[in-house]
Amino acid sequence: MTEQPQVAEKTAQPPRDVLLSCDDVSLSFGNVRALVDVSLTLRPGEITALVGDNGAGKSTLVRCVSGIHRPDRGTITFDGARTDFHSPEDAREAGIETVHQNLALVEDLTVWQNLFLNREIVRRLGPVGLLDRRAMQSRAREMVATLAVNVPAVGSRVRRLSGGQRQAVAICRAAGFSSKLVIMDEPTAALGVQETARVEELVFRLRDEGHAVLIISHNFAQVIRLSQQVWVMRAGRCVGGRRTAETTGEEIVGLVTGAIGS
Amino acid sequence: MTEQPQVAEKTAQPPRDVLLSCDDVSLSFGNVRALVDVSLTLRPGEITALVGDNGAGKSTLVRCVSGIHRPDRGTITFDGARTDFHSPEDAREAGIETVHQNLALVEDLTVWQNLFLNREIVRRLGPVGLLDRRAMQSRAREMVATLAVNVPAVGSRVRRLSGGQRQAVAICRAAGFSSKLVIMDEPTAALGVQETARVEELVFRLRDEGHAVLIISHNFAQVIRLSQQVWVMRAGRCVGGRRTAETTGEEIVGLVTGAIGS
Amino acid sequence: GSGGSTEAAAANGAQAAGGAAQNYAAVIKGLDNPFFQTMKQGIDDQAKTSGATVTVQSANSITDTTGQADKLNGLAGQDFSCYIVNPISGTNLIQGLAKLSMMNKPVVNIDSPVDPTAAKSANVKLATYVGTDNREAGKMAGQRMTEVLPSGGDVAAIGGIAGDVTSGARIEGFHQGVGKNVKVVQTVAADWDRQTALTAATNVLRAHPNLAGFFVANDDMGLGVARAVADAGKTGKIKVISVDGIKDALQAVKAGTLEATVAQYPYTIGQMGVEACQAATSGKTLPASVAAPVELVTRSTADKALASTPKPFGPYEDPYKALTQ
Amino acid sequence: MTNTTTLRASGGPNWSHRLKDAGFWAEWAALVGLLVLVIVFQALNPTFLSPGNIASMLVAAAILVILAVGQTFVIATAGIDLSIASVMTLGAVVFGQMYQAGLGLGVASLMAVVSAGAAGAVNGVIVARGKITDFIVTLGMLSAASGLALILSDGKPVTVIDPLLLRLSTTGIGIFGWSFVIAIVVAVVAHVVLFHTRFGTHLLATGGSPESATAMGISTARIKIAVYLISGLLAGLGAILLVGRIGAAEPAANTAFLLNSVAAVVLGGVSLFGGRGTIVGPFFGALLLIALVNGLTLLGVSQFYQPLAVGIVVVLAALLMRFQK
Amino acid sequence: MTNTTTLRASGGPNWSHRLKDAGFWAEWAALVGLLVLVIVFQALNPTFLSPGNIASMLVAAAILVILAVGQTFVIATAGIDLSIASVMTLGAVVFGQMYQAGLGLGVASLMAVVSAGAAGAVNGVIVARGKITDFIVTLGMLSAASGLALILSDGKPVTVIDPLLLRLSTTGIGIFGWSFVIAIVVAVVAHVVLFHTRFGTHLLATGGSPESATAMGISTARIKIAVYLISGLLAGLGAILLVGRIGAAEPAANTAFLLNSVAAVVLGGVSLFGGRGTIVGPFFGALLLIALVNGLTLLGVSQFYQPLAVGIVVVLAALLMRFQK
Ligand SMILES: Nc1ncnc2c1ncn2[C@@H]1O[C@H](COP(=O)(O)OP(=O)(O)OP(=O)(O)O)[C@@H](O)[C@H]1O
Ligand SMILES: Nc1ncnc2c1ncn2[C@@H]1O[C@H](COP(=O)(O)OP(=O)(O)OP(=O)(O)O)[C@@H](O)[C@H]1O
Ligand SMILES: O[C@@H]1[C@H](O)[C@H](O)CO[C@H]1O
Ligand SMILES: [Mg+2]
Ligand SMILES: [Mg+2]
Repeated sequence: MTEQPQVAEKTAQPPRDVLLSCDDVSLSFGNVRALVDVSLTLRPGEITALVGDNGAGKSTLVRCVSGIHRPDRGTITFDGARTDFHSPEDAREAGIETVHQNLALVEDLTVWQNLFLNREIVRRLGPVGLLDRRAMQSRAREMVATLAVNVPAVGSRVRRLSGGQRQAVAICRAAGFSSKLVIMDEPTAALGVQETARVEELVFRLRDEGHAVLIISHNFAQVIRLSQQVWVMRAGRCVGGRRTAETTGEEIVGLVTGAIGS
Repeated sequence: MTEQPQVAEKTAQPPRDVLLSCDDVSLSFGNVRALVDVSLTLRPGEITALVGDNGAGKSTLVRCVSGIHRPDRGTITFDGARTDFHSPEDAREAGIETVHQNLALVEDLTVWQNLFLNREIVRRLGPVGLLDRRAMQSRAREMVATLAVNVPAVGSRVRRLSGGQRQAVAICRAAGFSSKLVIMDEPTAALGVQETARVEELVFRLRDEGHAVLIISHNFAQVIRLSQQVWVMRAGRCVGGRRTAETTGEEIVGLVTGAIGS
Repeated sequence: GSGGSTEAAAANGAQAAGGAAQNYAAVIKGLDNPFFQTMKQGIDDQAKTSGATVTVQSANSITDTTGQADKLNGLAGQDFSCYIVNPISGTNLIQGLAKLSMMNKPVVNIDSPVDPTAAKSANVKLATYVGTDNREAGKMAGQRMTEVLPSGGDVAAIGGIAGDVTSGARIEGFHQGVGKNVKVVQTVAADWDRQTALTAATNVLRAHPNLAGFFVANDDMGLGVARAVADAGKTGKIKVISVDGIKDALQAVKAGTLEATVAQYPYTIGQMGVEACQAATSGKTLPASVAAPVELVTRSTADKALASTPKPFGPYEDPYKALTQ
Repeated sequence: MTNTTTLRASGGPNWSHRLKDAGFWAEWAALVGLLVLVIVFQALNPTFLSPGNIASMLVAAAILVILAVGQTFVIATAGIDLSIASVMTLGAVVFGQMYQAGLGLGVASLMAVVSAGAAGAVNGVIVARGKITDFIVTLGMLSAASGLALILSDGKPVTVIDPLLLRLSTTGIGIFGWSFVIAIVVAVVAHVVLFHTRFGTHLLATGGSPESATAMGISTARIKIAVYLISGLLAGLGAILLVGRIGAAEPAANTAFLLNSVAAVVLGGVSLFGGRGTIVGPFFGALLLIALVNGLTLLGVSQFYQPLAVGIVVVLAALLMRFQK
Repeated sequence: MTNTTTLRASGGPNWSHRLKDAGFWAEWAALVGLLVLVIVFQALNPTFLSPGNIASMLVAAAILVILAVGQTFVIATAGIDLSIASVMTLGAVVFGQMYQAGLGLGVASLMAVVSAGAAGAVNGVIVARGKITDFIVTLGMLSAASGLALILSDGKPVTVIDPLLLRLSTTGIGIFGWSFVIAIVVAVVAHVVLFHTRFGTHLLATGGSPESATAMGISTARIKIAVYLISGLLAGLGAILLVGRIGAAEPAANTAFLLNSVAAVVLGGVSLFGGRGTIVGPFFGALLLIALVNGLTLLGVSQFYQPLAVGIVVVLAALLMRFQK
């Protein structure tokens, strides 16, 4: 947070260049101060990375932005408007799609049902809307094929999938719907080499199509490869931000571990 | 599988040098042939790596070895004896501890209860054995502190932990009890840089203490760093094995993707 | 003619002479209540003496209105020559009964009456009804209560399941039977269950420490109430009167823990039901309605009642007997 | 309807694979159980499959099928509606009061459905907004609805003899009584809603993983309210059929319907832990329970042995669901 | 006992943190609800807290507490024992038959516990080995056990007047009747087993995540069998107290005990989805349910309004559990 002014200099641009901004966001669970005055910003059309140790508060921050938690204090501004998401539905409406770390898949539904959850394709028959199962299944097949190597049948229940297959489904879901911001919480953690490469391609494609992407990763090589901006969290605080072009893996490790003080 | 003879040459050693050997292990789930004639061996006192794409069958193989699934066909020999584990209990009795990919933690129990699950410390009061909660709690605190950076309270329920914190708990559990073989299914996937380094130290320590370790990882740098032997799976088959010293990251990638044929 | 059913054996010959062995079906109420066990016993015994076979089915519980209807429907499809029904409510068996009437099968209604308006509009024809007037039974209990509490006092009523018709009729009758000095201060529902009645009575005793008596809608609950009174150390001081006349209650009356029970003789009702079937199948014209015996059993008559249980100790009218001869 | 379901299971018409699929067996286990039962009963008593007996079984099953469908919606969200039977009682009593007041069949039916739906909505709102366990809320409603029924009716049944209602419960098309036809329509609509609408998918997601459903922007609270509303409305529909069937609106509890509705759902292969559901399963589960009692009655299994037999057969039928694992 | 529980929750004696902890409130919500109820009732009717009334409430609560403890063990494994009340009935009937046969109190008690335990073990074995849903297995046992009870007793109650048994149910230490003392002992032992033995931890793990428990080498089948056995044995103990309380062994259904036992557990903050459990919660949950009926009767709330009041209060009490979220 003390880092904030320093970064603000670099990112001090007309507000239309800021898609998301968190200001002094705090959240505690009982005694655990998961977020302490976190401030950061995120530009449209860029890939932003968020890094930090286990338990640093990254997922908690993401959950605040995507409407699952409401911060105790602080404000979140998205696309020029101050937001007060009361539910994930609000966030999705506003244009934020999220791949959560715990995946948020419904184990007992099939792959295609999960992919289209709350985004179902419907054929209208007068007042009633009936699911267009066929359309969803075939689109689902296409979506999954772009990411997975051992492609699971879109009709099989998620419960049966391998760790990486689930991850691929969750990523497909977030990427498959037009949104302003796609958040991915450790999307490639469970992925193999080929699948990771495909996800990285996908992330680039999303950016090229004009989406902003926020990616959480423990893989600093990946962070350097993908992102334009890195934010670092430590023990609930945002301890720094760098333009990726102006930093190195070592500096980021230093910020994460606290070797480079804040 | 066709690779098998070739590998067998390299590993053809007196049986006391083989701790675990799988021979033609196969398992199908309905139409999905998850394992097809998988054969591989594992030496005591060594770190063995198992790699392969998502859905290649790695976790399924591990679940066979640790008694969760029973193979449709094939034999598993452990410590000189042919095994036929009917339950994970049998495997744990035989000396196999496993960190499963889905973690196998009980969300509603506390960290210390999970660490000592089915290995509880008990004070005998005549015929009844009462839990020694205090002893377990203090030992749990020590165990967790060795791995985690943002150490969670051992009295908090696992449900509340961050992704990496859970992973650390699962690893502590498997490492904390004397066993002949410790299997870790993607142990560092959710871990931060510092935590990953600590787990790697732990893996080395386990080996130095004479345990065999089987580690599944998508991080080939890590595989090369840690292991003495690598096995590669592709689409349910074991398509090759190499002494780590005699191979490179590129060769392994080739085997995984199928660029280097089997 | 009138007389004890000891003479029933005589009917045997008459029936045998009447033709082929008869095959009847009976549908009675819940099977977890001894009252209906005794009723079944009466049916079975009379069937044996008369050489008929009777298939007896009963509802799962005293509230199982539709289950009972299902059972009647199941039996209605089969070839029985006469049906005996003891409906849980006035109307729950109407559909099955309408079907039987359409097939011109004689139906004998015992214990609880079929609602007459419902029967009429569904074209249900009943060969006869035999049972006791529950309001009348309650009234007898009320009169007895007034006798044993000459200087009056507060009493409470313990009913079956709230809303149950039989229970309602008995309690209503009790209200009519008691004199001016006796005041019903509280009515609670105890679900026809002894344990629940015990708890309810214990609670009522706390609320009304000067309570002088309990009227209880059946004997099973009555025994529970008697136990509550005994636990409070007030046996004899607080008068408990219940309805049914099951054996354990007669013994309790003898022992003095129950003041009295209004005995309704389900055994005899069952017997008379079978007799009515015999008469009906042999083409006799039956009386529209026959009152089954009801007797107030007090300490002085307890021995007699016990000696003849499950049959009445006094004389009673049985017009069917004559018709079967 | 049945075809669509199987196609759903894995998206292709490959029958040999289908037969190896566990989910398939779970869904059809109740039907298999029913068939086994039918074969056994028919072998032991040929009246079992007579048109008349089939017809009366189907009519007897109608109310249970409708309640089981309502219960399925609730259970698929990992809830349970313990109040379903007493809400039906409430609906019946409201019907009775309206009818007695001369408001006619239409208004009475409407009010029965509205009042039962309201009770269901109250359940839903308390569960969803108050965040109280389903079990406790609906247990409270079980009690409250029967209390309301008693208060409204003053504990007394109202005889309802309406020609139209009588036709509804006694006539039909061939062996399909009108009430069973209504039950079929309800089941078909429910199947479409569950598997072919967004609402149905969101319902299953809510049951399977409320956190995930919430994270995907589904309002689980709204889904919860909707399923309890549906359950209440169907209980109201059941109430109309019940009044038609027993010819009266009674405040007495219909406890048997509660356990049977849940049993039908569970026998139909629907997990009490939510997230999975079928309509076909509970439909046949309900028929199985009705056929069981009917068959045992036809066979003349003694009343004391019936509960034992029911218990054993229910467990044996469930053994067929082992395939689910 | 109570102290240990709270210490358990987060491993330290820090009370201010404790009070902010949701789990703490879930566990003690039933006690808070009970206290509120006591204050209200006492304000409205001072007899409520008279020693005599407290004593009779506690005695009335004893059986429910014991059943609720058994039910807690089952529910903590994500199961449910629907047969608990009818297994108690079976135990009571076995007791009655043995006692009537002159085998004495000791043998009769032993056989009651053994037979109920056997029924529980059968539940457990079928659930664990047959892999059938708990709900269906215990629903089957509900039916089968009451059938057995009817067959064994021939549907008739057996009066049991035993001096020792009478003392057990009517005397005690101060306001604590012996049966309540037994219930307390059961609760304390259960608490120790649940929180201070390996079995208890394995039980919670089995309920919370059967896959994880299995992966850790816990035999979930053995745990399941054990909890149903415990539930059966406690139902047997309850049977002895029941016979002592009403002075008879009856084949009555005791349905109220079933729903109340589950309600006590859920009001006590235990989730029906398993994995969490307390004994303190269900203990106070049972007391709350008993106090509620007692208080309403003391206040003279009419029988028709009682169910409504019970329903509302149960939901209000549960509102206290909102803190659980
Ligand atoms: N619901 C909750 N209740 C209590 N504590 C929580 C809860 N959610 C998170 N925490 C705590 O907040 C802290 C931050 O957790 P968070 O999941 O945000 O970490 P993270 O940075 O995403 O870590 P990881 O890299 O391991 O995923 C952790 O100490 C965690 O235990
Ligand atoms: N219980 C199951 N039922 C059906 N299919 C299964 C089951 N378990 C695994 N599979 C299938 O078997 C294949 C192998 O799965 P497995 O989990 O072993 O892969 P993996 O190599 O561990 O992959 P990852 O790296 O993604 O964890 C996958 O296609 C998966 O969908
Ligand atoms: O007459 C019977 C008995 O009294 C029984 O105890 C309850 O139901 C009534 O119909
Ligand atoms: Mg995280
Ligand atoms: Mg895996």
